Amino acid sequence: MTDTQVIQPSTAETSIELLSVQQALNRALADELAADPRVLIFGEDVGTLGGVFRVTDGLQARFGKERVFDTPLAEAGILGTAVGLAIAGFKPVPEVQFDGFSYPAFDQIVSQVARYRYRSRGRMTMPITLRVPSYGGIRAPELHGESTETFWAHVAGLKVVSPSNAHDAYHLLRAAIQDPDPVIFMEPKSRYWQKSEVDVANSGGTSGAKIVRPGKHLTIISWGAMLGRAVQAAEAAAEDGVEIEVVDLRWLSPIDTQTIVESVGRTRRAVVVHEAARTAGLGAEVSARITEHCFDTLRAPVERVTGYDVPTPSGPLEDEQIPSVHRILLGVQKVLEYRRG
Amino acid sequence: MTDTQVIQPSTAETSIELLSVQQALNRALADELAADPRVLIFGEDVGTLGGVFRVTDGLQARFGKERVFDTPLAEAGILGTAVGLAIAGFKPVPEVQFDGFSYPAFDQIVSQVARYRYRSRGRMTMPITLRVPSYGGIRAPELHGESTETFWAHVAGLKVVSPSNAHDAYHLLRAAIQDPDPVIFMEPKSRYWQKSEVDVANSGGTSGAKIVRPGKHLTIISWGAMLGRAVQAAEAAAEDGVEIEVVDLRWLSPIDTQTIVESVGRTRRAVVVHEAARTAGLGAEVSARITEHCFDTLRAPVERVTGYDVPTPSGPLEDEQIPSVHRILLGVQKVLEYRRG
Amino acid sequence: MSEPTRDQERDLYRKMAKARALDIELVRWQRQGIIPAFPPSLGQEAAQVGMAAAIDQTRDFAFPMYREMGVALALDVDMLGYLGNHNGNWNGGSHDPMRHRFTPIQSVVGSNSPHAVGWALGQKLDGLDGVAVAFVGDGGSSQGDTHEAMNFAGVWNLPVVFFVTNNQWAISVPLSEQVAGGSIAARAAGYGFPGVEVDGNDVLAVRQAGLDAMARARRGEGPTLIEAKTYRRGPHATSDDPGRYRTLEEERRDGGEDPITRYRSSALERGVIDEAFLAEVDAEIVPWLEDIRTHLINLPPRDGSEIFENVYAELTSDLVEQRAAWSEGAQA
Amino acid sequence: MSEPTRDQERDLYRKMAKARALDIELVRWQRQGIIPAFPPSLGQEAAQVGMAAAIDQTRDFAFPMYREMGVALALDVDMLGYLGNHNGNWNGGSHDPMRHRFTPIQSVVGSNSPHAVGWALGQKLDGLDGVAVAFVGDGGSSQGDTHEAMNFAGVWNLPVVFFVTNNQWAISVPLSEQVAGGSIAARAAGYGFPGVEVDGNDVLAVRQAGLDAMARARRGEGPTLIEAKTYRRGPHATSDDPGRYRTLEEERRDGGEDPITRYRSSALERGVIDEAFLAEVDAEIVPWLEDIRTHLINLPPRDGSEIFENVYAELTSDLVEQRAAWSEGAQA
Ligand SMILES: Cc1ncc(C[n+]2csc(CCOP(=O)(O)OP(=O)(O)O)c2C)c(N)n1
Ligand SMILES: Cc1ncc(C[n+]2csc(CCOP(=O)(O)OP(=O)(O)O)c2C)c(N)n1
Ligand SMILES: [Mg+2]
Ligand SMILES: [Mg+2]
Repeated sequence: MTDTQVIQPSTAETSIELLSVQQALNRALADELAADPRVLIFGEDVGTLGGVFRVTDGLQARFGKERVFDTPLAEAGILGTAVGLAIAGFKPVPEVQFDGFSYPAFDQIVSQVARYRYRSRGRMTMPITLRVPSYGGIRAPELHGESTETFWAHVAGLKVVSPSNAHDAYHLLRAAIQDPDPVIFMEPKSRYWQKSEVDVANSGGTSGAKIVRPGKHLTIISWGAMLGRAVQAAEAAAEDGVEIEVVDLRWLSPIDTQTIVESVGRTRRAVVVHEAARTAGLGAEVSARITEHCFDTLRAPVERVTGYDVPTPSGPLEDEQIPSVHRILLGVQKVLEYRRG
Repeated sequence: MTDTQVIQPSTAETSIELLSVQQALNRALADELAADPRVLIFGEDVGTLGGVFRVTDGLQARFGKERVFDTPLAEAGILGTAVGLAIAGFKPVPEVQFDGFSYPAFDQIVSQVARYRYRSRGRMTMPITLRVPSYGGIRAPELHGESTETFWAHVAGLKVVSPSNAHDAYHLLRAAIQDPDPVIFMEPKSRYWQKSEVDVANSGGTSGAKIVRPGKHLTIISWGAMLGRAVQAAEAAAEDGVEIEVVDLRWLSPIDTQTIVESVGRTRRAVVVHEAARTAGLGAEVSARITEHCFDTLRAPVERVTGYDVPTPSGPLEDEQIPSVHRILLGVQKVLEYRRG
Repeated sequence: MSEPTRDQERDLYRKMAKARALDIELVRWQRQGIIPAFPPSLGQEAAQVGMAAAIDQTRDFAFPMYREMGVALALDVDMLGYLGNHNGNWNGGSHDPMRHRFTPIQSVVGSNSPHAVGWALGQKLDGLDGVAVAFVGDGGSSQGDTHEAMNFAGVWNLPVVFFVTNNQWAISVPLSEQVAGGSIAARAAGYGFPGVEVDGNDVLAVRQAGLDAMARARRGEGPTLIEAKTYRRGPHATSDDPGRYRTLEEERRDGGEDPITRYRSSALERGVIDEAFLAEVDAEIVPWLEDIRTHLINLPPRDGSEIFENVYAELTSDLVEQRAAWSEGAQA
Repeated sequence: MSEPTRDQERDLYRKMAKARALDIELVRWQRQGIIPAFPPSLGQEAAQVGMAAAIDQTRDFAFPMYREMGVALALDVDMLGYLGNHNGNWNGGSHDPMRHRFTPIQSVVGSNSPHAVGWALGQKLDGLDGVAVAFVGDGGSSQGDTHEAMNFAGVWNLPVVFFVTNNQWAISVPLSEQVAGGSIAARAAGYGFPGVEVDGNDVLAVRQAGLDAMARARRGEGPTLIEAKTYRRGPHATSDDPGRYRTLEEERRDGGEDPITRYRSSALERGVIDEAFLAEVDAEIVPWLEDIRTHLINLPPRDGSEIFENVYAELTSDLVEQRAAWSEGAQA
């Protein structure tokens, strides 16, 4: 449903490279700017500075101040500008500097970006990709470590995607920019500097979820920065002979129910892992969907390993909030040990 | 957890009166203004006009322009003003005119109102009650019929409450204003003119959920404007000998898991009904909680009867989105007919 | 100064008269249950038709709020489509906003100005000479979005005209409780661009202020804020009862002279129009209104399945499922 | 004019010198890994200490952003508590904001001004004469919240001083790309209250502008916007690399004379301070810094269970459960 043909990047000689998530995102932006003259990048400090995380590094120098530019400090203004540019036929790729600063733009995102296609009966489309450095993990101050996915996933008209590694960072960002609908692109900021192999020429598919590790005893569903910990938990469990399948959800809206349900249909047990607060977190939706589809096969209730219902703590206290490998394993254990009463 | 002593209103002679929801709310505001000199009411058109739904009718005349006043047209400013007033020791009761106009204030609500107690380590508290005329049902224009509960329920630090009838409208509003924490008070605007009995002297308890109709075959959980339809569905089912228990959730955050779980523990089947979009709606949370607690006893997966994942339609098309009694009954039937495969 | 020709003046009059007649009819139709609600423009015709006359639909783009019926009419926007907003047929109206260069009606006060700014930036980037016109109310001037938009427009020196209809009221809140300092035009200086106050009940003055601002923007000299001072003579919307917050006497005192009567006298006096022309306009209006009425009444209700369309470019699999469930549930 | 006494002048100097010394130390401590990050106030000492001198903590209330270390210091805010924000001990700082009349540090640019407005409204309603001081940056002036706050303050004629520290930069974005029209002070006229531009590197001038604005507000004459023009001589924060967006030469050119050197010369010349006093201040600073350093290093880490406290007045039953789960999970 979110499948998109990714244009072959002109730079690909040898197709596999070792890139950090930040480099992969930067490359994706550069390749999109090069491929489509209507793509524009803007936001606070994305121009001369290249972004506080250097994701837009060098892009202004290469593509000029008309394609990559700084804005005044006003997130609603940035998103509203994106709406106007979309009406004028551009493909805006705005950035908000940190997750928490999407909140001042909430109205423009929810009431305008998400609805303009609907309101105009398809005549004014919003091919906007909002880049949001997301999640905790860098012990930043308040509102610099928010997991905002629930807010967007609940809003019809928006798509939401979040890569967990450099390869997906590259391909999902390109897919998001090429998508005719508005996409909230949640970047796992704690993974920006983590390198892994990127095959720029072959996306391997950008739609839906991806099984990143096969297993037969239990399925963990996670995304973004938490995916890595889910895999670590699976590796630890493997030492005890427990084979966990790990699903990288990737698209948080629309959710690829089919992949999840097929996996849990096989493993009969599921744990969903996210950083966001538990109540009304996206884990609840994943849990509800699994139960709706796999009620008969499930051997235990879907377990949610999530952040607690507290404001995202900052500094070292952040570590208490973000699910650790240990907490994921406790959740796994609980599900494995579950016996009908 | 949300229990609060309601001060006996001075006006109660005979204690039971027939009031509309709008009258009950108006009475609650008047009684709180009278009982506590620190209570202030403000927002767009709440003063001279008495609110577009007349909920604040007559209050400015009675309590003066210093206690009940109009603001300029700026929701972030209104909520930010509430924060400052709370710091100055007031109990602000701001209004946003319609649900969708809470979005421009999203940042102030989520980043400020919800977190000031936490940020200040309990030294600056936010006894703010934000009144939000909510939900659809009046075929209003776009953004005048939003069901915003997921957004607030996901935010730690906020409480969320929504009455379904005049009696609760009176007592829950008073409880919200007296609550030391910020409360989002979601008023069922389509029920404003619906009259029912209000016992102003006896709340019957303002904390948690309430079983409004006992039954043994299935539990429907709902709230706000949808509660009435849930009851209608239960009445219709009763004609076929199906006894449905209806739980009015009332407090959407924190959720009264105990009442829900006890009920479903008995009935073994559950349907959750809300107007909001399905994905990441509060129904997912209710469904996940029920499954977590009642996995063994549940005879069918929890069914969600909700709005579709589309922008809330306006005008007559709204009727397509809001769960009808018929749709609720289809959900009930699905659950009753469910057989393990 | 670009003096209007006689034909242009006649056109201004015709459009004001039609806007007035339709406005009055719409309120009547609301009372008759033909449409559920309507926000009248009564008294704002000079401001609306005057500004519309400055817009060149071959290149400019209008970003209205919800009380710009006279602008839509003057810009020849498909009125049945436009009124679809008010009769509940389609929120925002079902006119083609790209063809008419007039966006769907906006219901979030303040949120349209940043859109105008973005569109104007697009013009600049594309080397085109279109100008964006954002319609703002006195109430709308209080919103943060309006400020952000004006600041962006100033920093980037964009071709935007912020046309502020100061009709003295935002529902029940008067200007004095809305606008600090009392002048919205005065805000422009703080952003480094001109703020022009114009008598919003003088159609020629509005048109001239509009033309000047549009020309300035087209020359690349940046934004202008026009504050057209007028008066909301009717209720905020058909559901509103102004008697709760202002007296009839105040309305008479503050409303001033009717902008249409005023223009008619002046145009008659100057010989631009005559009684024959007035009779011709009157004769034209009657069947035109009847035509709109008939079409409005006969507008078929939309099929419920339309709620699933245009949420995304393609139906998601969730929506495919939900549409199927809807069609089951719709058999009530 | 209220000429400062000799003691007051000495106090201004002492505070600027201490703010400078602490600021430099904090950057050093960040390099040493004692604190994770810090946004230096280098060069903004005159603006910060000057304005603080106008605040009467028995009745006023300060609403800072995150770069007001010198204000906190000058207002005798518990510095260890304040710095708790920057060493990751507690976001916002763990000083008592009610006792010090200085809110927790704010990390959402623009959101503090409406709080100042609300508090000021409270003063007016209570018949008190306190004044709220909102600290705003040049970047912060672009935010919608700042506009809404100024408009509210103007409409209600509230005792608020908007103290705008125009340090020419918002991270990498210079004033010319941030502030349409170039003057933030000029915005005030649009709200009908005075906008005062002051040399933010002249501590006496800032103090005087502050005193005037506070007195005016206290007399019930309403808000003032003060734009203190200064320069962010350091990086945005310790993680920032200004070399990516401005040259050292530009920094030298635009930074102007160091506000502390400048004040020292003038005060020496006027005989307000002498070398003995300077030596005394220097001597005072060394152990004071050492004391802060020792305490900062020895600050015990917070117990993880604190994340559950103060979310609500009382723990909800969900949080009781979650805290129990946390304490199980914490045994990693
Ligand atoms: C963000 C937002 N808040 C509140 C409303 C409710 N509302 C609709 S119109 C209106 C008054 C608008 O006044 P003004 O901008 O002066 O325009 P006018 O109605 O006078 O044309 C209000 C408060 C809204 N539509 N949007
Ligand atoms: C709403 C919001 N958007 C973005 C940021 C990220 N950010 C932090 S400081 C800053 C620049 C602020 O500039 P200014 O207001 O001039 O204050 P200064 O840093 O110069 O003291 C930005 C963009 C933020 N904290 N809040
Ligand atoms: Mg108005
Ligand atoms: Mg600055």
